[in-house]
Amino acid sequence: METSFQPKILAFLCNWCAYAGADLAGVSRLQYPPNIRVIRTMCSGRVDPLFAIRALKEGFDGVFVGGCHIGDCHYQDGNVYTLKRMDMLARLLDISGIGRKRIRLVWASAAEAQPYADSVTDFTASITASGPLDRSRQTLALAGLSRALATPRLRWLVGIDRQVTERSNVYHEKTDTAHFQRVMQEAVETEYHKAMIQEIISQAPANVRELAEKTGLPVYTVSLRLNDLERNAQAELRGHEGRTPRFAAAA
Amino acid sequence: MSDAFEPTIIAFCCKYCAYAAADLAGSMRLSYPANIKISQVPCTGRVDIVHLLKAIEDGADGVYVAGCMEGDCHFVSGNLKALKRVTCVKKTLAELGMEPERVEMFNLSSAMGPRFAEIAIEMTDRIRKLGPSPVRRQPQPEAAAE
Amino acid sequence: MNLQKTTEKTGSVMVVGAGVAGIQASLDMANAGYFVHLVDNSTSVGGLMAQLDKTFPTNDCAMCVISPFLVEVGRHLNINIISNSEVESLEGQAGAFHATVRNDPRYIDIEKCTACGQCRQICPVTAINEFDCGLDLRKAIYIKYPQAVPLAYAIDRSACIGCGLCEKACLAEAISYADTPRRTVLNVGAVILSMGSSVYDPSGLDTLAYGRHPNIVTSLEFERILSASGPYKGHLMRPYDREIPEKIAWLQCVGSRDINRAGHGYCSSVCCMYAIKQTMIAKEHVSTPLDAAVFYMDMRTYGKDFDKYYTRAKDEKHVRFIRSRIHTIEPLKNGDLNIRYVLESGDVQEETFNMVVLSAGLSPPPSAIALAGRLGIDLNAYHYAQTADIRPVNTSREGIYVCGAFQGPKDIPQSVMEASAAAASATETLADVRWTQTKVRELPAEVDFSGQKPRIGVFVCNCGINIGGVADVPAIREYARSLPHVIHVEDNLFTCSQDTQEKIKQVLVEKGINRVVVASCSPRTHEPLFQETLREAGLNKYLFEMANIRDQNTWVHMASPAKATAKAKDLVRMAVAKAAYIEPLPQVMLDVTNSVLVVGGGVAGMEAALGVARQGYQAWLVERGHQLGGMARQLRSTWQGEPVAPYLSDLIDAVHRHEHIQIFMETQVVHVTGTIGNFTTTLVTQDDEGKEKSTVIPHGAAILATGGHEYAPTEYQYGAHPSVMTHLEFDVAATKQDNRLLSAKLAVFIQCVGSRSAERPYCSRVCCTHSLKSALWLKTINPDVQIFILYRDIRAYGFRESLYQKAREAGVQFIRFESENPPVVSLTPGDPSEPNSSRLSLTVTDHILQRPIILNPDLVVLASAILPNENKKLFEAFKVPANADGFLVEAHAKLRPVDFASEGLFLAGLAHYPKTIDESIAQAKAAVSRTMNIVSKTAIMVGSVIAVVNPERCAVCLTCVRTCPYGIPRIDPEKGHAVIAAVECHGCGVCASECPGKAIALKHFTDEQINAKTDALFQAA
Amino acid sequence: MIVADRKSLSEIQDMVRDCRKILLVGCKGCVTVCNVGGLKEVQVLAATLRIAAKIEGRPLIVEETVLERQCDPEYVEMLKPVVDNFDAVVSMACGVGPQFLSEAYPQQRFFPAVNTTFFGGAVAHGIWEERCAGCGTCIIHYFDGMCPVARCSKSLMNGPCGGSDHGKCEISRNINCIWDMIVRKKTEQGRLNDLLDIVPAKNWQTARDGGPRQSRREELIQNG
Repeated sequence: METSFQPKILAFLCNWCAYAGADLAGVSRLQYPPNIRVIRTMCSGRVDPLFAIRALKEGFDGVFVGGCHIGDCHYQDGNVYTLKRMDMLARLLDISGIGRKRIRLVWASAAEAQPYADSVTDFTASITASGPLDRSRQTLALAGLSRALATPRLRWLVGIDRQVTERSNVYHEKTDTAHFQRVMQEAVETEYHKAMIQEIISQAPANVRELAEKTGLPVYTVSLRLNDLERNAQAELRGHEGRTPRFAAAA
Repeated sequence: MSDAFEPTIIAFCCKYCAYAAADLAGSMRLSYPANIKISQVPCTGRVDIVHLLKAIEDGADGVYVAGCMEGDCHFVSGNLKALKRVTCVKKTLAELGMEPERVEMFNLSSAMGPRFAEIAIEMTDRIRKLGPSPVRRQPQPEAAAE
Repeated sequence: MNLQKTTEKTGSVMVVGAGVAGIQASLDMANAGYFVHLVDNSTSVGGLMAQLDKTFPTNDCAMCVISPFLVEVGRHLNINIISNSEVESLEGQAGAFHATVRNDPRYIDIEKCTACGQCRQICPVTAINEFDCGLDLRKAIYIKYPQAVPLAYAIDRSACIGCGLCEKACLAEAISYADTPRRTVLNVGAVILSMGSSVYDPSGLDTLAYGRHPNIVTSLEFERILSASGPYKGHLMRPYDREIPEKIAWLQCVGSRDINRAGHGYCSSVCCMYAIKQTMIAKEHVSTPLDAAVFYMDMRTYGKDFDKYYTRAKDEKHVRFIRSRIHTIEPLKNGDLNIRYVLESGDVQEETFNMVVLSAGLSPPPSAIALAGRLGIDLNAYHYAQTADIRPVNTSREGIYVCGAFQGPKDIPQSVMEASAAAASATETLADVRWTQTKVRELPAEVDFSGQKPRIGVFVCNCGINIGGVADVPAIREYARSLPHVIHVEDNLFTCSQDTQEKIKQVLVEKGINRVVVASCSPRTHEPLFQETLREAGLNKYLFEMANIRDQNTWVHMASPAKATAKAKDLVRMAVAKAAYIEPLPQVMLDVTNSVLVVGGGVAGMEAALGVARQGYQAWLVERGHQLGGMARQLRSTWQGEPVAPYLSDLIDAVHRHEHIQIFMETQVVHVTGTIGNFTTTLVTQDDEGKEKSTVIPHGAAILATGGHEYAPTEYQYGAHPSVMTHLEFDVAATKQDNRLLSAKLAVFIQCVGSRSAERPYCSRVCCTHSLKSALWLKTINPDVQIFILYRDIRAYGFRESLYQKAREAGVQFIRFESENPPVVSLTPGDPSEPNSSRLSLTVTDHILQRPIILNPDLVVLASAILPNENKKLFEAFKVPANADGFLVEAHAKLRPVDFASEGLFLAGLAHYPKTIDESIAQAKAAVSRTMNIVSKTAIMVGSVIAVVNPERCAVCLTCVRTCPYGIPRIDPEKGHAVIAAVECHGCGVCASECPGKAIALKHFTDEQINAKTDALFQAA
Repeated sequence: MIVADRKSLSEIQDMVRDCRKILLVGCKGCVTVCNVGGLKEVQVLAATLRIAAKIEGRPLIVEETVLERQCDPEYVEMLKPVVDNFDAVVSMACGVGPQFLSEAYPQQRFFPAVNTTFFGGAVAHGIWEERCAGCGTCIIHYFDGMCPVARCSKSLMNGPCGGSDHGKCEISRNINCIWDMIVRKKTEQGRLNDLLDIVPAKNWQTARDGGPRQSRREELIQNG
């Protein structure tokens, strides 16, 4: 089995640390599996979680992100934002059932050739063990993830995290981390659920039970999320089948 | 759809219910066709047969009166009188060979924002199907224009 | 605010709790010369009523009836709404209290916020929407509901993460994160508590499974589901899967009449009626058939027109009413709910429903209980404010009054009545400082533009990005410039902001603008504000017209900016066209006669007269009989056991002694003329020799308290046997320690004698309570007496339920009978030689045994109906309507329960509907409060949007006389044309539209003006 | 009051079909009171005619005015400055109106827009009933204030015919048998015997049957 499956892994490496580390690994002739393909970014902070979902959609089985150690970022704290974003992405992947194991974030300095090579080896082994990503069964999940990750709400929340929890919120105090995490978790869940529902109803109107079946969500959760969509004019009641209302994307 | 006929419809709405419902439709960010233009009246009882005919004469493709629910008129019974007048104008339109459905009476409460939008959609659809008012359809001779 | 503490009496008052009762109390006092601080711990006023979809028994839309009140209270110069605030302490004494109020931060400047909602759209944090009872979510920045007053957002600090996004979105710069709690000391002369009720949370009742399944909802949740502005936009769906339910069950008495599980021994008074309402409205909401079943113990439809409503639901709408006790609710997999219940007969039944509504009872809000503790007022066993029946709105602390559901569970009209009563009571001792704290707006004289051509200024609003972000505002502005008579145009970021208002004022004066058009939001919310600006610039406020290009344009055509721009131009063109025809409408001052005529010398009439007199105004009290006291003369005690006789004699004494009261005994009203503020009434008094003397009384208002009487039964051997008596006769006998009562071994009370019949299809409201009270009294004087109460439903509403409970504990036996199968009382002849020796025998079918029971009572007490007194001529003289049962008809069943539709006339007591003595007193005091809105003023302003007659065109055809819904127009025989009293006209315009000679114009909505708008719309470029 | 009904639209349209400019003249007298020919009805008819013309694409100007009464020459005189500006004048007064108008302006054409129906009054708003036939010799005093001439289908004066059916006239269920009412009232008042007196045959010369009528009051007639 291991021999037959050769995973495809896409890596985003920051110019100043991880990429340089990878170069050093080469110079040092360190050996690691050949499944990885690297895209160089100036900072790991440039890596939008949407890039990762796109990679998974397009045929990669795993996404590897490498940046400088915390505190060593060439752009002061770009990598801290990466950390927050990757954390959000991991939560979303868990909720979607794809699982956080499909992504990995690694800090590697320009000098850390061996740790870099080890991480790649380890990640490749892990993805190989997980097997290929079954895209045909994950179409809805991947579409939902793209939609959710594009929402201003998630993008704003992930961006503001450090400001309000570490520095100062608008009330000149620090927002309680647990509170923020609760808000974040709720946002991640509801935005993903809504994204899947939107994805379905943008194609054809559907009723609550159909939506529950397709999304795998509990019936009542679908009802609640639809409510949210309706309130924001993203979904609307469009006719009935007997006593069952159908919902469609708002015109 | 882009070349579809866009009717102009005037809606006489009472201040207490229909006009308030239209505002609520706004607060709820409901969407309805822009063909509807509202003229506010204190009570639909103020809407005279003359006002309805005036709109038709001016070329309205559709006219409707929207007041409180029956029995709930802020002024006791103005909406019932309005209904009778609308019915009378419908008869006149029929005599003129025009579709009586171009004129209508609706009742709704101030909390019925969604219903307001529904009525606007319903009326616009109805008039679209009927086509432009025959008053506008004919090239208007000079002498008739005042 | 005056922060200095004083010990002198002050003419300011404080109302705590801004639900419908608090609003009514505030308006009454502010309109009668007091400055009102209206404190509420919520972000907006409106209370529970704002959450309701419809109201019983008229099925009126709740928001429609309350929102004019919200707007009025929001804009009142003498009402200071202090939202988001708690009263922390109250020092001082009646007349000179010092209230410390903590104002919690809202983080939004109410003055600056335009409620555009931009912040809500982008806020990333959600929270439970309490207004929708958690069926829905809201954002951390929110407004309770679209019609809220103050119309401003608030930040829910407990949810907010402090990200600052809303500040970035708020172009009005209304957000202020630096907001902190503030404490203010208010000097007030009196305090009214109207904190209302919260709805019982059934989570604790395990067997009902509430909280375990989304298709089990409380009645308030269901109310939101029905509401067009609720979570499902008024489409009836069940929460779980949004299916339209086919079968819904309502479960009554959830958290009411339940000591064991809920700890609430009382009846919540409103649930039976709201459940019936919900069944009917639910059926109206769906096009498919809906089976509605109500599971109940007693159907308590005891109010005016309630029984008819119940009958309609049963007979016409086919609602099933199932007398039963609920065992359990069991949720099924598909979202349905299985109900197990026990019938009266003891049979256990099961039935499956798609949805279950729990008719949750009322309970005092914890915050209200805490406040009562801080204020040091007594609460009853159920934590409601304790009051005495003869002083129904006084709390235990002098100067603090209570009204509404915090005094006891009650419906809206009763709350509104008490609110007015509390207003009257609170201000009684402050009469000498009336008008001392109120503000008057100083305004420049109005500029006379007569003869000038229209010079129109058009102000287009961007409303942040609410308008400008969709429609092309500069294009609209430039378009306006091209319209006839327009001499000035401009657009502003926020036309309603304080600085823009100042700018507009300057421009109006500089450019000599004489008509103003504002194209912005809705006149419903903003017209008064702009009109004020006009007035401050010396323009009459009617020289104003609005184009609603936000609520009715950019908000609903967001996806089509080009169409929205075009439509905005249409709307502006229409507004400008009308503006060219609008004219100033000057208001005229009319002097007011500062006295009140009270008709009827019973408790309600005397309380009313005394109330007026204590407010410092003359009262004329007219009684057609030869003694004061009315029905109360026969009553022994109030339901709480307060003796009536001493109260009544004190009251009669006070009425006689008060210098401001003149009593006319054996006097009838024969003729009434005039209108609000100035009536003239002719009285005819019969003197001892039977000679008639007439007196002419001028008065500013009148209160009709013409009372009622007991029905004289024709059934149950009444009159044929001395031991068959009515319940009032029982009271009289009890007072006399009559032996028929003292020696009784078996007493039977029969309920609904003459009530709830085909002839009198109403419930007499007081009889159940009265029989329970009488039975308990009988038990105390003779513990061995065996008592049966034969009833149809026991209607011991509110705390009166405790009497029912005590009666059961005391061993009183209850047998229910159906109206079709009433008890039969017969006489068994006794010794023919002895009079009155015949014996009573009674047969009734027992509801549990389903078998007839024969009793041989030695006392039968008939709970006979209350009938209104016959007063046809009097009602005709005042032109006030009575319903089919003969009771007077109020202006609005919900919010104007003591007013007549004709301005200046009020009603109180049994003439309105059967009621207990505490309710009569409250209504009388309420009527006093309502009259104070008139007679406390030296003059009233009349004019504005009213109908006026052009005598030249009038053909005296009577069309206006016949079609006015209020009967205002009349033909003046001297002038030879129709006249419409400006002071009475309601301004609907029906007459103007009906007049065959076009002789009547409704000001501000003339044919010319309406047609100008229509013409303008269709002469599109 | 004289009661009238508006003619059907098509009938009025037929009269003015060849006109390009017409004047509608209402009357402030009886026809305003019975809601058929006052200013409002003038406006309604004018708008309706204009709409009809627009639908047909035909030029038509309709102007609107109301006279105090159309049955007095002085008021009719007020049309003088404008009357010749029109192709025709449509009167919304009773039948008297167009005639006074055409007598005053022989050069102009006048059309009636209403059908004059009877002398009567409003029994309720919107419902008018006939009460008087204008027979010229009033005999109501025999019948306690009820006129069999106007209100009996057959104008019988000595009791009902066989068509009186439970208080209704056989002509229509909507018509009360006036004789039934007369008998009831006489019975209630205990004066049924009055009806034993035969009412003699009526002199119909004073009615229309005697030819067109004129009423003269010598003391009012101006000599000068």
